[in-house]
Amino acid sequence: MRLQLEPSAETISEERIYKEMGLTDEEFSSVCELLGRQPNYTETGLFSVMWSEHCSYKNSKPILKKFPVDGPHVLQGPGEGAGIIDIGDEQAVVFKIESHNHPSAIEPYQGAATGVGGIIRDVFSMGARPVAILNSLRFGELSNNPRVQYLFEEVVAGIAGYGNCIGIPTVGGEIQFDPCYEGNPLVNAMCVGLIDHKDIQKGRASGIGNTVMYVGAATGRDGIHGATFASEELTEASDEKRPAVQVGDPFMEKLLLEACLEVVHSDALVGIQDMGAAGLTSSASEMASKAGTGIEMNLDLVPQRETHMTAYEMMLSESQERMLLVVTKGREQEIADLFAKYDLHAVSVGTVIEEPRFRLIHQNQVVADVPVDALAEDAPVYHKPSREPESYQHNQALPVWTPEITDVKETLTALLSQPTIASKEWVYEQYDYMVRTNTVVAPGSDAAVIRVRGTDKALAMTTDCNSRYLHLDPKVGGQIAVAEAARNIVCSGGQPLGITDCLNFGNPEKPEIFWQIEQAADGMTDSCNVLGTPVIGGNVSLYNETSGGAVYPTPVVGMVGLIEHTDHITTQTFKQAGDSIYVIGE
Amino acid sequence: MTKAKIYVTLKESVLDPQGQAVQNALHSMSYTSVQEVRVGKYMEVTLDEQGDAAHEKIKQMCDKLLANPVIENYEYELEEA
Amino acid sequence: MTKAKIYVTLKESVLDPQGQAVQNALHSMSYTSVQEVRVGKYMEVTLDEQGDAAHEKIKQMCDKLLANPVIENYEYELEEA
Amino acid sequence: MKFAVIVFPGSNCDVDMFSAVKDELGEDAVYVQHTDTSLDGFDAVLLPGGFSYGDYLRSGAIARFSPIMPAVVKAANAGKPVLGVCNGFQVLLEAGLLPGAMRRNERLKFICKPVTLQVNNAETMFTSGYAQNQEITIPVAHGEGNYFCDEDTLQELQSENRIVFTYSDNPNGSLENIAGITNKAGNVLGMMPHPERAVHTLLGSEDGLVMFQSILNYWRKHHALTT
Ligand SMILES: Nc1ncnc2c1ncn2[C@@H]1O[C@H](COP(=O)(O)OP(=O)(O)O)[C@@H](O)[C@H]1O
Repeated sequence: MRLQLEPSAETISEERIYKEMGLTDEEFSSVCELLGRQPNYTETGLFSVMWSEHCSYKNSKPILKKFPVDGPHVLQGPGEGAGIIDIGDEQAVVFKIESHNHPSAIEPYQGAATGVGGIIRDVFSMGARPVAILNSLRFGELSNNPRVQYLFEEVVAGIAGYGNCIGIPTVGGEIQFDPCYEGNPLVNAMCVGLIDHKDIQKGRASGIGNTVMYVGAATGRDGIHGATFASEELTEASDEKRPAVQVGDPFMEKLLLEACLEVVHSDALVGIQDMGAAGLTSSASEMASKAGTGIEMNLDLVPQRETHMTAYEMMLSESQERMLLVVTKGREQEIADLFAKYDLHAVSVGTVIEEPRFRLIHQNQVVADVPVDALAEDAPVYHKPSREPESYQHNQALPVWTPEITDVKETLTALLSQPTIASKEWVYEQYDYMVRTNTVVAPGSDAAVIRVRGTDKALAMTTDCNSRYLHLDPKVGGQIAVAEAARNIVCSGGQPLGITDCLNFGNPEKPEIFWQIEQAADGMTDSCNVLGTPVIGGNVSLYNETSGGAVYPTPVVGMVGLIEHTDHITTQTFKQAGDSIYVIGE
Repeated sequence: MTKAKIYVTLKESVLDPQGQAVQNALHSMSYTSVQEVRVGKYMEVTLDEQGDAAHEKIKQMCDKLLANPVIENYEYELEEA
Repeated sequence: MTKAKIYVTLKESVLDPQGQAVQNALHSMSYTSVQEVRVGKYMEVTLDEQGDAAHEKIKQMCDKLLANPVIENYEYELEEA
Repeated sequence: MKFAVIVFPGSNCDVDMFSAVKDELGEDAVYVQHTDTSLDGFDAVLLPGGFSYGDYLRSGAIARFSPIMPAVVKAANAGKPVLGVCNGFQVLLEAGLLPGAMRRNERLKFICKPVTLQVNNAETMFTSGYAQNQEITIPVAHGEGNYFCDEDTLQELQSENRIVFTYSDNPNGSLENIAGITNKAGNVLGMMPHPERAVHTLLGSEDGLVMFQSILNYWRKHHALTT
C-alpha cells in the first residue's frame, strides 16, 4: 500500500501550501475562521476548489448581478445546472453554454469532447432530453500555423466524436480566427433540451436520512484540481501542474443519459446533479447547501478506477460521466435495479444529515468535517478595481473609416476567402446534425431549427459574438452580440426567448480587463432589456491569457427562440429567380 | 531499410473507454478470467535509414506526431528490412 | 496471470487510409525517407490463465472478437505477469 | 405489418427508425432490447444506426455478440426482411450475415450530408418502389463507411446483382462506390445511408420512405399468398 504522507494542518499553514492550491493568504485565514481551526490537507483541497473562480464566481458575481434574469416565461434562472423557459403546452426548453478553454488548449480532442459531455450532463441532470448541441470556437490565424491547424482540427473532431457517438445533433455554432486566440483558443459548448414541466428536477439533498447514490464512471486521478487550473493563466509551468487529462466516454454518457431520463420519473428520486467541475465536492456540497442539510459520505464506497486513492484525490477528481443522486431511504434497490438495466451500477455512498456539515469518512477516519455553507456559500466576493484602458479613448477618437471599393468582385472574393467568413461546411459535415430527425434547418443558414415532435412548434437556436467589436468598444460590442443572436433567431422565424452566455475574458485582476467585463455586461444587459430576453444561465471563463496577452473580450451569446408554427420557418437562401430583394434596417 | 514497430499506449492514469468496453464484452462472452484490457495503437513504419539514424528519426516522429505525449506513451523496436 | 500483447494489423491487400494519412503527414514534415506506414491496434489483455491455457483463450478471443478476419491479421505474445 | 427495431446499448437512430415506420409508414413498430432472445411475431427486423458499445474496437464488433443476435440470424434465415442501416449494416457484416468489412472513411473524418445514390437493383423487396437506376437523395452520417471485400466476393456481388445502391459521388472511399448490398437470398440489406432520415419533406427528402413502402408492399403480397 502506498503511504502517502500528506502535510499536516500546521505545515499547510506554516509553509503556505494552500497557495499552491490557489488560495490566498486572506482566503486561508477566512477558512480558519469559519472552521475555528486550521484545515487539514483534504479540507484545504475542498476549499481551494470550491472557492476557485470557476466554482464560486468570486470575481464575476458583482458583474453577473447586472443581468436581467426574470421574465414571465422563466421557470428556472441562473443557479441550477441549466436555465429553463416555458414554451407552452406544459413544455419547456432548457439550455446552457459552458467553456472548456484550458483543457482544449492542452489536449484539444479530449478537451472539446469532455466540454460537450459536461454541458449535456448539465441539461439532462435537470430532467430534460438534450435535443441539440451548438458551439462557439476561437483560434489563432489559421494560415501557416501548424499548431493552430492542429488545435482547430482536433477540437472539431472532439466535438464531433462526442456528439455523434451520444446521438445528439450538433446543429450550429460559430468560428472566428484571430491572432489574439493563438495561445488560448476558446471552446464553448451549448446544449439545448426539452422537458415537460412535471419532470423538472432540482439538485437538492433534502430529507434527513435519505441516501446519497453515485452512478456512472469510476473515479480516477484525472482532472484533479481542474477547477483551480481553469482559474489561472496558462503559463509554461502549466505543463507540470496539469492534472492527468480527462478522457471522455460518450458511450458511458449515452447510458447515463437514458437511465437518468428514466429515473426522473421515479418518485424515489429526491435530487440529482452531475459531477462537473470539482466533482464530488461541488455536487455534494451544493446539493446539501441548497437544501439546508448536511451530507456524510463514506469514501470507501466510492467506485474507484485506480488503487490507493486518497480522500483528497477522490474529492478533487474531475473524472467524467458521473452523477450524484439523492434517493428516498429504503428505496435504493429500486434505483440500483433501474440503472442495472443500462449496465450501470448505482451505489450508496452517503446519507443526508440534519447538521449542516460536510463530513467525509475514509478508512474509518473522519477526513473532513466542515460547514456545508462555508464551502458552497461563503466564498469571498471581490469587487476588483476597474480602469478604462488608454487605448479606448484613442480608439474612440479615430475617425470613422469608410472603405473605398474599386473592384467589388475582388473585394467580395477576398472577404469570402477569410477563414472567419468562409463557409464552415468542412466543420459541420463532421457533425451528425440530423440524428433523431428533428433538424429542420441544418447548419449553413442563420439559426438552426429543431422541431418539437408532437406539436407544430419548433425551436430556433444560435451562438454569436463578434469579439472585434468588443475589442474596440466592449459595451457596444456586448449590445451587438445579443442583437446579432436575436436577428439570427428572428430571421429563422422565431421569437427570442432568452439567452445563456459564456463570458470569456482575460485576467480579472487586471483593472483594464475588469473594466472590459463590466462594460460588456452592461452592453449585453441593455440589449437583453430591449429585446426582452433574460439571461437564464451561463458560465464565466476568466484568465484567458498567455504570455502574448489577453484574448479579446468574448462574451458568447447562446440564444433560443420559439417558432409557433413550423410554416413560419424561414431559411437564408434565395428561393427563385424573379423574387424581390429588400434591405431592412439602417 | 528499417522497419520500426511502434506501440502507443494510453498512460496509466488515463481512462481507456475502449479497453473497458472490450473487457466487458469479453466478460459477457464468458471469458471471465480477463482482468484488464488496454487498447492502444500499433504502427509499422518502414524507412530508408538504418541503425542510429533510424533510431533518431523514429524517436522524433513519435515525439512529434505518432504519439500524443499528453495522454500516451510509446515504445518501439527496429528491425532490418 | 498472463499478459498477452496482441497486434492487430490490416491485411496487406487492404488499403490502409490511416497509414496513408500518417505517411503523408510525415512526408510533409520532411521525413521523406519513410517508405510505408501501416496503422493497426495494440492490445494488452491480462488474464488468470497461464501457458497453454492462456494461449488457447487468447487465440479464441482474437478469432472471435479482437480481430476481424475479413480485413485483419493478428499476432500475439504472452508474458507472465 | 409489425417491425422490430433492435436497440443495442449506444444505438441512437432507433427512435428515427421507429418513427419512420410508425408515424410515416403507419405500421406497427416495437423496440426490441439487445438482451431479448426472440423475434417471433415480427414480420421484419430493423437494425438502426448509432454507436453500439461506443463503436469501440470496431463498429458493430461487440453488438454482434448480443443475446438478440441469434434471433436476428434466425429471422434472416427464415427469409424475413432484415434491414441494417449504418451501424446496423456494420453489425450485419460483423455477424457474417453480409460479406465484407468496413474501414474508416478515406479522409478519416466523420461525414454527414445528403448524398445521391443510384438504385442499381430495383427488384429487391426493399427497392421495388424505385425505378431501376433511379437517383435518390438520402443522407449519410458515418465515420466508418468505407466498404471493403475481396475480389471473389466482389465478383459474386456483381454477378448476383447484390449491389443495390451505389454512391454517385463516393463520399468515403468505398469499393466500387458501394453504398448497400444484400445477401444471396435478397432478404438482408445493409446500407450506410439513412433512409429513415428521408421520410418527410420537413427533413429535406422523402426518398427513404419508398424503401419502407417497398418492404410493406412485399409483405402484403407475400402475406396474401400465404394466408
Ligand atoms: N463551430 C460550428 N459548429 C457548427 N456549425 C457551425 C459552426 N460554425 C459555423 N457553423 C454554421 O455555419 C453557418 C454559418 O456560420 P457563420 O459563418 O458564423 O455565419 P453567421 O455569421 O451567419 O452566423 C451557421 O449555420 C452556423 O451555425
